[in-house]
Amino acid sequence: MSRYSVFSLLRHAATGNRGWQRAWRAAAPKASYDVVIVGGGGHGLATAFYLAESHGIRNVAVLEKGYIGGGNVGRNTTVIRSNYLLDGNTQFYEFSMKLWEGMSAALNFNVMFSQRGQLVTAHSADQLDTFSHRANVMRSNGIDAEILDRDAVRKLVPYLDFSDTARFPIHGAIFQGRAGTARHDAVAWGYARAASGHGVDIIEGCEVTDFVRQGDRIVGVETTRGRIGAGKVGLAVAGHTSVLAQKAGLELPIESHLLQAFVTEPIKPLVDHVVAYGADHFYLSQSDKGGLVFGGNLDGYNSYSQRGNTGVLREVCEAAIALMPNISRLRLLRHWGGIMDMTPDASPIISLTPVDGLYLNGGWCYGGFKATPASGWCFAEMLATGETPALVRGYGLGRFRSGHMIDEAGAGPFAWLQ
Amino acid sequence: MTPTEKRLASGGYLDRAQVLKFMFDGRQYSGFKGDTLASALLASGISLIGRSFKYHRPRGILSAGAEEPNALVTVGAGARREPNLPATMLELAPGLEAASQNNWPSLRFDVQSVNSLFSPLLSSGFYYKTFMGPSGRAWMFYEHSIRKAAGLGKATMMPDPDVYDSRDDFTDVAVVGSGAAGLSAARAAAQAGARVLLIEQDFEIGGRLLSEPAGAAWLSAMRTELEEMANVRIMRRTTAFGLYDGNTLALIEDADPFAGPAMNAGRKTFTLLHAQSIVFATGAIERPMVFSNNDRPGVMLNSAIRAYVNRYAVLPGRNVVIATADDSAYLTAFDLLAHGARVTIADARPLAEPTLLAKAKQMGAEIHLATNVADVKGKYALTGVVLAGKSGTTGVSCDLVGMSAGWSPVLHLTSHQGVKPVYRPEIDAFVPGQLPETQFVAGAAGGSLSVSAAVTEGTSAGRAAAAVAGKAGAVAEAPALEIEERAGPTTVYKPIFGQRKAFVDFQMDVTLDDIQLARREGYESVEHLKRYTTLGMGTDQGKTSNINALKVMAKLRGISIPEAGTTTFRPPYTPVAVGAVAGRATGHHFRPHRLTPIHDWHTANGAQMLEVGLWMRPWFFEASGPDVNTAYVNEMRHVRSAAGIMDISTLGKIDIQGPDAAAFLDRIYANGFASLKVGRARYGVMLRDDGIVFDDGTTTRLGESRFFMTTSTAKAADVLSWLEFLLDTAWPDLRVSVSSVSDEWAGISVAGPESVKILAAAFPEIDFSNEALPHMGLADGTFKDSPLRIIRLSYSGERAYEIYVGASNGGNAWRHLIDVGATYGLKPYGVEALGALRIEKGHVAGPEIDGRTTLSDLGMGRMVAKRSGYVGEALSRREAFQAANRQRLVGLKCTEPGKRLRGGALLFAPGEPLQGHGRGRMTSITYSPELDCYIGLGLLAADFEGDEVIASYPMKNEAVRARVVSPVFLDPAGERMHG
Amino acid sequence: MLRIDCPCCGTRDHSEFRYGGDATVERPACDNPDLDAWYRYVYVRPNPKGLHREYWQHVLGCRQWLVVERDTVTHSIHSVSFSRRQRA
Amino acid sequence: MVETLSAKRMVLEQLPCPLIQCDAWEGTFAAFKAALAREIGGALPTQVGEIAGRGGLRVVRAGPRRFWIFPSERSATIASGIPPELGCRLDLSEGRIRIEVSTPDLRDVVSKCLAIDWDRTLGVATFSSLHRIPVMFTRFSERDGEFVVPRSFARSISEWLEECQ
Repeated sequence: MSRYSVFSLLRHAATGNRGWQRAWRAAAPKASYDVVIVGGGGHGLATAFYLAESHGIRNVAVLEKGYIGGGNVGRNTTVIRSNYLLDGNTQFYEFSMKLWEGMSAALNFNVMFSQRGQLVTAHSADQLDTFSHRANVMRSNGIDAEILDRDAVRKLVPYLDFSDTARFPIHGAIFQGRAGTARHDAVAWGYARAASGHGVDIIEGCEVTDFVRQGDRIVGVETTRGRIGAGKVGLAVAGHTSVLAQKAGLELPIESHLLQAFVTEPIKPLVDHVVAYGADHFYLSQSDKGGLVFGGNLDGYNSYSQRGNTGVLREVCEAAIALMPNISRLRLLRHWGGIMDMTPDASPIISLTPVDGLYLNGGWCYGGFKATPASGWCFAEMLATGETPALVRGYGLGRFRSGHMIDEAGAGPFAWLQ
Repeated sequence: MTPTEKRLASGGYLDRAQVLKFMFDGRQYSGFKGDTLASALLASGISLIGRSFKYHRPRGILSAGAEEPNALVTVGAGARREPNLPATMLELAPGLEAASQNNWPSLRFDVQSVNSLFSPLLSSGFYYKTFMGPSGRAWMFYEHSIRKAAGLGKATMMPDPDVYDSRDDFTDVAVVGSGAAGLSAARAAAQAGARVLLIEQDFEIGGRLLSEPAGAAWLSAMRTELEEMANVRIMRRTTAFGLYDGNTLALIEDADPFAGPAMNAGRKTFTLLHAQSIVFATGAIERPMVFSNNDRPGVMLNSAIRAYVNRYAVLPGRNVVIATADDSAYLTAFDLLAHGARVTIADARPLAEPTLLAKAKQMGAEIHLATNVADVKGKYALTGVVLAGKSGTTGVSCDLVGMSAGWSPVLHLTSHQGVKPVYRPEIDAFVPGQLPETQFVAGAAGGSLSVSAAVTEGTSAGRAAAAVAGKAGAVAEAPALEIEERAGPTTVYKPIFGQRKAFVDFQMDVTLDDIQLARREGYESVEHLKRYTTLGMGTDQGKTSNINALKVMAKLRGISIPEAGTTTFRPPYTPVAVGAVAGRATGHHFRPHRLTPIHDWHTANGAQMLEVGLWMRPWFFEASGPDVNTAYVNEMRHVRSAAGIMDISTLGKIDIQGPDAAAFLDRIYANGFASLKVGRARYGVMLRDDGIVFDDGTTTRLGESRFFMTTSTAKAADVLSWLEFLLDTAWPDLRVSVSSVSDEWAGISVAGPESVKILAAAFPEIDFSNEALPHMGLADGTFKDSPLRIIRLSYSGERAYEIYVGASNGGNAWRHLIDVGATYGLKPYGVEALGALRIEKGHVAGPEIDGRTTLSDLGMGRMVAKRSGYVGEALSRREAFQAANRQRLVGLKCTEPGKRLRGGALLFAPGEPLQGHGRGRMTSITYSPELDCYIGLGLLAADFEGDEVIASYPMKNEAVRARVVSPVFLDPAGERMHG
Repeated sequence: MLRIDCPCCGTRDHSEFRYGGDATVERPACDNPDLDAWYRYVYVRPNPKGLHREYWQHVLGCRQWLVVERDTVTHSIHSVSFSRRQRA
Repeated sequence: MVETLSAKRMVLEQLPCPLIQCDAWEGTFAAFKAALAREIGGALPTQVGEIAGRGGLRVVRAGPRRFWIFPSERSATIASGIPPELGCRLDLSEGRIRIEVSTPDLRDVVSKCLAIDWDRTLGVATFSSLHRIPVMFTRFSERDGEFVVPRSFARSISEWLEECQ
């Protein structure tokens, strides 16, 4: 794998860019692997990379039914933050943040991690108190956090609605300076390239249709490209976790729901941070290409369709104008949907399963992108050691039976309300 | 050629009587009503319109429609500035001010056009390969400049002064597109008896017929017929931009700029159109050819040249090279020749229709077969082309190049719902796949490129669409439309490799080289190609580039076009203003306001109001103090020393009746209600199925089978739906009716030692003695002509009454109490004081009932000690809920003089490092005037030892000592309220 | 919008409805103390890719809880009925 | 609110809305209907949304087992004789406001308020959502209609209607 640098860019430019090689090898499946990872999204590719990089396990295949990065890693709104309240989440997402901070260098692929800061507006004294609690937890765990009053918010983001007609006046905000965005596709490609460079086979157009068992143990997978043997199988298939788990005989506390994203036409720099609207389900940031990227609430019913509906379209546009009345003339360029594995507490599942040889990474709800490196790191450790890493001890499948939910929103066991 | 020579003396769909002056880049020009900005600029001799996204190359006008990738302008100024609008879709209107964009200092001398020199370095995805060092935050440094260079136009920073509308509409049949197919479909469906809505994105009806002089009479007759039919509505300037579930089309309509300042009309209108059936008659878009410098101003689609000549009466060039791989380009050549232009035809195919060739020759065209354009000369205006044929290359001088590489049906809408397009090799195009039974395609949108086919298919689609809506009236044959037409390629156009600066996606500056690079690096699936090169990601959504890119990739990979993939089209078809979708739900009306019956009194009497969900509630009263912190303490003191009055109308109220009402309550509340006596109230707590506390409130038994429940303000709607869910799905055998009466009753709380005197004076017919109306007792009555319900309940710990009176007399009852109570010192208080009073009594509220706490956590475990069969019981017995370190409700009292507690502080043991999540947290705090210190409620680990905590508040660098005490700070025996 | 054909109000936008999730999971009797039965009812979902029976309440209309059969891939709705008559 | 020329085209009036709700238990609907019909002296509407009127009384079927009775004035007696084993009665006369609207632009205004097919609203009580608020809309002609809305939202909805004009 040739290194990327400004010098390689210059060298190749001089020769008409004819000398560049494939970013990742186009691999054909071998008969068997030590570890087979199902799902060539961000989490699966990151897992493969860390298996090779940190654990020296290189006889690894990542099986992707379409093209890599075609699922949620390429459909999300690219926000990265570590402003979690609850024990377990706080540490996990901060660990992820630290991995983000070194990701481009580690992968030799610029994922454009831009720590431009994220703020969430507060619209009452009570809400600001709630945010202060969160900020206190963050600071006590060594994470940067600030609480801003109305004037400070106004100074930072003067284009928000500070007028008398604002329906929910801005009272203050919580701000995390290290939060930001990254180029989502680059994360998939960067992990793929680096993993491939370590010898991992990335196999696209290869759909897993069933599991191969020996006794109670899973020893491989049936695919559209034939049977592939596996010492261990790791599932990292985002919205389709239930579908695959069912083939292994597992019924999970997961529902698939639709989350939409929206992007406007590209404009010159306007929004320099990630801004979330505390009075509703809405947030936005500006991509490096210039489009404003909007996110909102779930569409609110079980869905495996990757296309959204008009209800959320209206809600998102209303909230956009409520937050920033100056973008009303800007035009939406595209909107699309991704399928979220929603869990009953909105926290993820990285877990051993009752099925020997099968490991589960799913239930990322709408928080999967920011978790990509830590998820890959921990899942790789779990696959390598067969043990649950300390950092994800709270993310076990058994927590719903025992009552150890990690419910940030307190919304309860209603996936569509989480 | 001077501008006046470019405008033809006659013809076109122009109102030459209406001369419109407009501005472009600070200079004034003029055009006619019926022009677009693009046609008016062309007529004025302007062909350089803008700069490209990445290389800042000069760009002109490629098309005459929504597919335009190049001619993007910014319209308006100040708060009305709107960037990135295609000049080809901008209806020329009085006072239009447009400007070119993405250039500095000027359109002609753009500093960043230097980027073009470095194009090998700025190849697709170059940014993924660099900007990574030296420090970890290197990208943040480079990103600043990259962001500035990217983006197209500038958005305004000012709030939009215009209004928009967002609405819903219904029809039997929606017809999208008003060309020959759409008009025929609309007519047929209407004749069959259906309600028809015809949608046209242009300001003129007619679609491509507007470029066909021979179709004018047919078009005019058809338009008149439709306009006269009562069951046909026509929406012009309206784009159907998305197809959604339930046969819903999303439309965006521009206001008619000639309608004058309409009364309060929206600048744009967003419509969700719910149709029984839909006919897609959306036509087709011509594809550009890919050759070196094919992006130069003066290179146009052949169909666009026809539109400018015939519809807009503009002759964009007099010396024209027509490059084609398609017969339809000959029609362009004929039109140009007829207007005296010199025409050279470069047909990529070895053969063309002999009759076409003969006619072209006869009219004076020079024809080169098996010949492609290899290069274009001239930067801001064309000087010539290099033609490459079998015999080598030739230079030909020209001032305009037309090109056509075939047609792409506009199938975007049909694929929004996941119907995959299908490739038809004989027309070298994708057509819509199998559509649902309620959707139809007619004409070019389905790949039938001839006008006669459009009429036939339109008519049958219209008839079928009407039938879906149950309308099957007789449909007369459509009038014949006879025009010369040539369509369809005889060979598939293939881009020729090896050409430099041959653009595939004009707007995103993606060239043949970029696609080859992507392929080399393995980004070869169509989605990877798009994401890596940004192909198709522009405001034109790649309408002219998608198919060409697919062809290039297919050829590079040596596979067929369908094997290379298709592209997913996502809504919107054309960009849609965010404000239009929001409509009137902006500013003050973002969400509705909910007002209590006493609202006007509050605002007239110095209440500082607060948004609580949708409700407006008094936060505090100015008479109590200048700011909330002073005011609430004074209001608390007043309640405890005399009496306070509070508007509690926002509480959720539910009427529950039926023979099984008591049994029902016994299940939905964790604590028992069957034993509640008629005329008495009880505090109740509901759990969710998972054993977590859901809501609390009081319920009063009005009769043997009738109860009056109150819920928290926030959960009112959720609780009612939950009760209905249980009755409808789980326990349909219970005869119980539940109804919201939240709006029925105004709620007023009067609390304090003087409260009983005030009540007695206000309602003399009611006996307020302890015997007649004890704590938790009920009294009924009437006030004026409204019902009155008085329940003796206390949230503050003082003797208190909740007075519920029919909402129509809520304001009257409040004023009556204020008047009567004046003698006893009655004063109003707000939610801040209410929250503080309850803390002194240790009552839990929202901060404690946070969706994670159980009954035991909140110190109410003994309520259910002997019960079973209530909602949430089984899962409340889970292991985690019994854990020794489970956080439970405690009272906390600040023990450091001069210091205060804060909500959201973390609790630690003294001496413990103040790190991590702590042993608990402070949920609610207040200054207690009674105790003269800060007190709070908190959740603290049950296995915490000792009676002192450190309340750490890192955000203010505070760590304050507090004593762990009972949450009931005041009057634990309850003597005051029973008193 | 999904367009849900309420059996008594006619076809309406789903924004008039409140979603209630999977309608196939069996609610244990209210006095059933079996933790496992409740765990399965509250948490475990078949989550089918395809036909899904689900609860919706026409909360801004007739307030009835309905059972809707809907395809989770195409979103097409196959049937709508009152929850109550389901049980009767 | 901006005073526009158009605002004067709309006449909007807020009026009290006496209302009695009657619910049947499951399985008792036939007997309940008979009892209620006797109480109010006439046949009941059969379809949800259908309005039956006699004298000063309008009866609307509001759900499968629910009727809404709109008397011209408050009454403690209407439908008070329904046997408790058949169903129940609830006086809701305080909680709603009737907003009568008259404007030549009614169709346009309604299209910005309700996702309801205009052609199906004439003489029918439509229970729907206006800006997320439950309302009952009935149209009497091309220009006259009424919204029955929760009292607490009446002002917000009135302003919305006026601004939609």
